Amino acid sequence: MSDSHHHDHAHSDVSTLTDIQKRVKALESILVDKGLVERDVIDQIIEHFENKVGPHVGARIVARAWVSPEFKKSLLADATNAINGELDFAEVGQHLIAVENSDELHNVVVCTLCSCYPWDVLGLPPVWYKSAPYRSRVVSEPRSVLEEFGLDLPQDTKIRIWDSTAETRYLVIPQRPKNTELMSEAELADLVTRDSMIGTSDVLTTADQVNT
Amino acid sequence: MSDSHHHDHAHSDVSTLTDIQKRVKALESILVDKGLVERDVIDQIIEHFENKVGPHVGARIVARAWVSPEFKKSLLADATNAINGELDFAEVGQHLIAVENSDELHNVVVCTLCSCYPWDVLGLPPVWYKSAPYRSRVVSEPRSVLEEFGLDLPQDTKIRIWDSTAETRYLVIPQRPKNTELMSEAELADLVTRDSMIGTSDVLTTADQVNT
Amino acid sequence: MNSIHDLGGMQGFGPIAPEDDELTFHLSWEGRVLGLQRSILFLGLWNIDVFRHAQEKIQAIDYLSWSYYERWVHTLTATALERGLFDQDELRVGKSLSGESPIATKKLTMKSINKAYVRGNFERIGDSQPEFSVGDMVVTKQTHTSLHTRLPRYARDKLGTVIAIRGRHVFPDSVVAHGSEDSQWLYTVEFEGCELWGDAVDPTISNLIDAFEPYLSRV
Amino acid sequence: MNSIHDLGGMQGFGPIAPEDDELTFHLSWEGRVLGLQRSILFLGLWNIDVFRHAQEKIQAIDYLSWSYYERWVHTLTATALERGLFDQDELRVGKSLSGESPIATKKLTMKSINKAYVRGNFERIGDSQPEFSVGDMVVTKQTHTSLHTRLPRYARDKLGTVIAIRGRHVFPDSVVAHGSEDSQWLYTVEFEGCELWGDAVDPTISNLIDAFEPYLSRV
Repeated sequence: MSDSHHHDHAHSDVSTLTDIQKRVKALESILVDKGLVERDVIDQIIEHFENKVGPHVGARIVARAWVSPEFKKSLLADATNAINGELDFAEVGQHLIAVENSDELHNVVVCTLCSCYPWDVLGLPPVWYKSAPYRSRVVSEPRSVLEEFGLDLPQDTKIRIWDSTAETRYLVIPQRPKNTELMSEAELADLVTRDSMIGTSDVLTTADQVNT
Repeated sequence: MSDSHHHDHAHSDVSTLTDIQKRVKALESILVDKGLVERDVIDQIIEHFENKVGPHVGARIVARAWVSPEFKKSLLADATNAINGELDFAEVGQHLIAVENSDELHNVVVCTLCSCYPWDVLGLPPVWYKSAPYRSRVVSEPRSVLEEFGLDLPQDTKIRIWDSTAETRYLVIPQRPKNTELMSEAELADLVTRDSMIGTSDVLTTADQVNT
Repeated sequence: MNSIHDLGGMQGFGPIAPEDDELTFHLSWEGRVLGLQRSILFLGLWNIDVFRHAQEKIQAIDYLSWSYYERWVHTLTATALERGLFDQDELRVGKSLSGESPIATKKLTMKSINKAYVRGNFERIGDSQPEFSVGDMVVTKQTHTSLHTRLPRYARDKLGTVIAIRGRHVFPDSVVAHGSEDSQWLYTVEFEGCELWGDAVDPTISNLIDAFEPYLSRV
Repeated sequence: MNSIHDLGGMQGFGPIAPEDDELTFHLSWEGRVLGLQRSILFLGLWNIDVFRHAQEKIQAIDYLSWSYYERWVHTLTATALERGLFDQDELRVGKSLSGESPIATKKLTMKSINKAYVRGNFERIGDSQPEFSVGDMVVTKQTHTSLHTRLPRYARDKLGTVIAIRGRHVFPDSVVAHGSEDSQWLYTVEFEGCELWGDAVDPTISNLIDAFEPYLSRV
C-alpha cells in the first residue's frame, strides 16, 4: 500500500482498488509458497466466518438463557465455560463475559481502541461497530446513540458502557420480551437480533416478526 | 467546497484547486457587491501582511530589549503597552505577553486548539506552526521537537510550553548571544530569527551570519 | 468540542516539516482569504470564537486533509451562510442578488483599513474581583462539551498553579453558546509536566494555558 | 500511543451509519484478508497486541481514510516485513524467493484449521495474588506513552471501583515494549460518567474498562 493511494478513494468501508486486490493476492501467494498456509485454508476460513458463525449463534445462547435459569446462572458466572459445557453449542474462546439487561439496567458494548467483538458468538462485526462515529460517541453520549438506533430507554434506566480494552469479550443478554411464555427456544432465538446482543437495540417482538 | 473535493488532493498545505479559487473570487465579489468591503481593501490587507509585518518587527523589539534594560522591564510587564509606547514601533494589539529565556529557562509557544500567533510582531505563521505534528507533539515532548529544529538544550534547562488558549499572544525574548557588546541595535536585530521568537530555535550568532 | 482540532498530546501525525525560506503565501488565493477573513472580522457580525467553533465542526478527515487556508474558506463560507450574510444562490453566481446585506452595519474602506490590521481587544471592564490570586493552587474542570471551550483536553481535571492574572476577557464559551460576551477573569495556569503526561515525562517541562475563571476551582 | 485510534470521547466523525442487511464482506478481497490475518495469528510469530500497535502507528489521515480491512492489509504487510516473514522483493513479485521462511515454525493446514477459528486464550497462571479486591476504589495511571497501552485516554487519571477480577492475562504493554508476556491481573473497573465526562453528562451512565494491575493504584 503506497503512501499515495489513500487519497484516491472514499473513507467508507466500500472501495474497489485493483492495487489492494493485487496486494492481497501477493500476500496469500507468498504464505502458500513458503509452506506456511495450505492452499485451501483461506477459503475455508472465509466459509467459516461467512456461514458457520454469526448472530444466530449468540441468539441460541440468549434463548437458552431465557428458558433455562440454570444455564443463565452459569452463563453469567463464566460465559465461555457455560457455552462450552453445553453439547449442542460450538466451542467459543476465552474470555466471554455475558452481561444481563433488566428494567433498571441497560448494557452496551464498544471497543474504543480498535474493534474487539465477540466473533465466536456474533460473527463478523458490522461496519458501524468498527467506525469512528460509534467508537467515539457511545462512551460519553450513549442515550443519543441508542436513540439513533431506535432504542428509547426510560430516562431513569442506568446505562453501563463496556469498553473491550483487553482480551475479554462482551455479550449482552437482552430482556426476554413479554408474552413469550408459549414460544419454543428456537422461536425465541428468532427474536434475538445481533444489535440486541451488542446493546444498541432491543430484541424483536412477535409483532415485529409479523411485520417483516 | 463540496464534500467530495477533499479526497482529490494531498494533505500538505500546498494545493492548486480551481474550485477553491472560484469560491474565493465569489466570496470577494459578493462582499464588494454588497458594499461591505471597498474594492482595493483585500489587496491592501495582503500588502500589509506580506510586506509590512513580519519577523523583522519582533526582531527590532527583541534587539531593543537587549540594549535597553528599561524597555525590557516594561516589555516583560506589559508587552503591548511597552511597544505602543515607543514611537518608532508600529501599533500592536492586545494582549501581547513577552516571556524571556535564560540559562535556566527556555520558553516555547504553541496553539494546540487552532493556530494563534502574534501576527502583529511576527507576521504570518509558518505552515509547520499551524500543522498537526507541531501542535500535537510540542506540549508533551518539547525536547525532541526542539532537537529536530536543531536546538539542543542542556538536559537541566527547564522548558515552559505556553499554549495560546485565549486572546493573549506570546513572544519569546531569546537570550542575547555572547560577544555582541559592540554590535548596534540594528545589527543585533539581524540575529533574531522568527523561530527564536517562537522558541523553536536559537538566535543566529555572528558566525552563522558569516556562513549564510 | 473534543474534535480533532484539540491536538495537544496526540501522536501519529508524521514529522514536523519546516520549510527553508518559506513563502508568505504558497498560493495566490491564500492571501485573498486572509483579506476576506480580516474584513469579515472587522464587520463585527460574529467574532473570532464563532469562527473557531466553525473550524471545530469540520469533520476530522477534512480537518486533516484541508490546508489551513482551505479550512478558512470552508469556515468563512459556512458561517456567512448560517448567519445570513449572503445565501447559496449568491454564492453560486458570485454576486449579490439582494442588494446590501440586511445584517451588516459597518463597511471596511481604505480609510478605516488600519483597524483591520490590529488585533481586537477582548478585555472588558467589570465589577467583580478575581476569585484567584497568583500562587493559588487550582484544579481545572472536567468537561466534554459539544459546544466551544478553550480548555484543551490535556489540561482538564488537572492540578495547577495560577502564575498570572491577565484581566477580564470575553468568555468564548458563552459567545458561542448564547452570543453573550459574559466576560470572565483570565489566568495563566502552570502545570508540572508529570501532572499532565505521567511520571515518564521529561521532568524539566511545565505547561501553561490561559484559563478563564469558570474553568477553575480552588483545591 | 495517543493516536487517532483512541477514539473514546472524541467528536466530529459524522453520523453512525448502520446498513440494512449488511453483507458479511463488502468486497471479495476482504474475506481473504481475514483469512490471512487468522492464518498469521495462528503461526504465532507475533500476537494480536503487535498487530494492534501496528494499527496505532498508521498516521491519522490514513487511519480515517482507509477501511477496516484496508488497515489490516497495511498492518499485516508492515509487520511481516518488519519481522522478516518475507521481504520487499517477494512482496513485489508475489511469491517466495527464498524458500521457507526462516522465522516460522508452524504451518496452518486443513487438519489444524479449527485452531484458527477459536480465539486464543491469553490467561496465564502465576504465583502472585491480585493486589485489589472487588469493591476497592482505585485510581488509573496518568500516561501518554508512545508505546502500546490498553488504557484509553478518557479513563486515565480517574477514580473508579473494581467490580470484577478477570484472572491473570498477558500484558499487552510488555508484549509490545519488549516481547515478554509479563502476565498481570486484570480487573473490570467501573467509573461514574461524571468522573470521566464532567457534571453535565447524563447522570445515569457509567463506563467500564478492563484494566491491568499496573494501570491501577489504591486511592
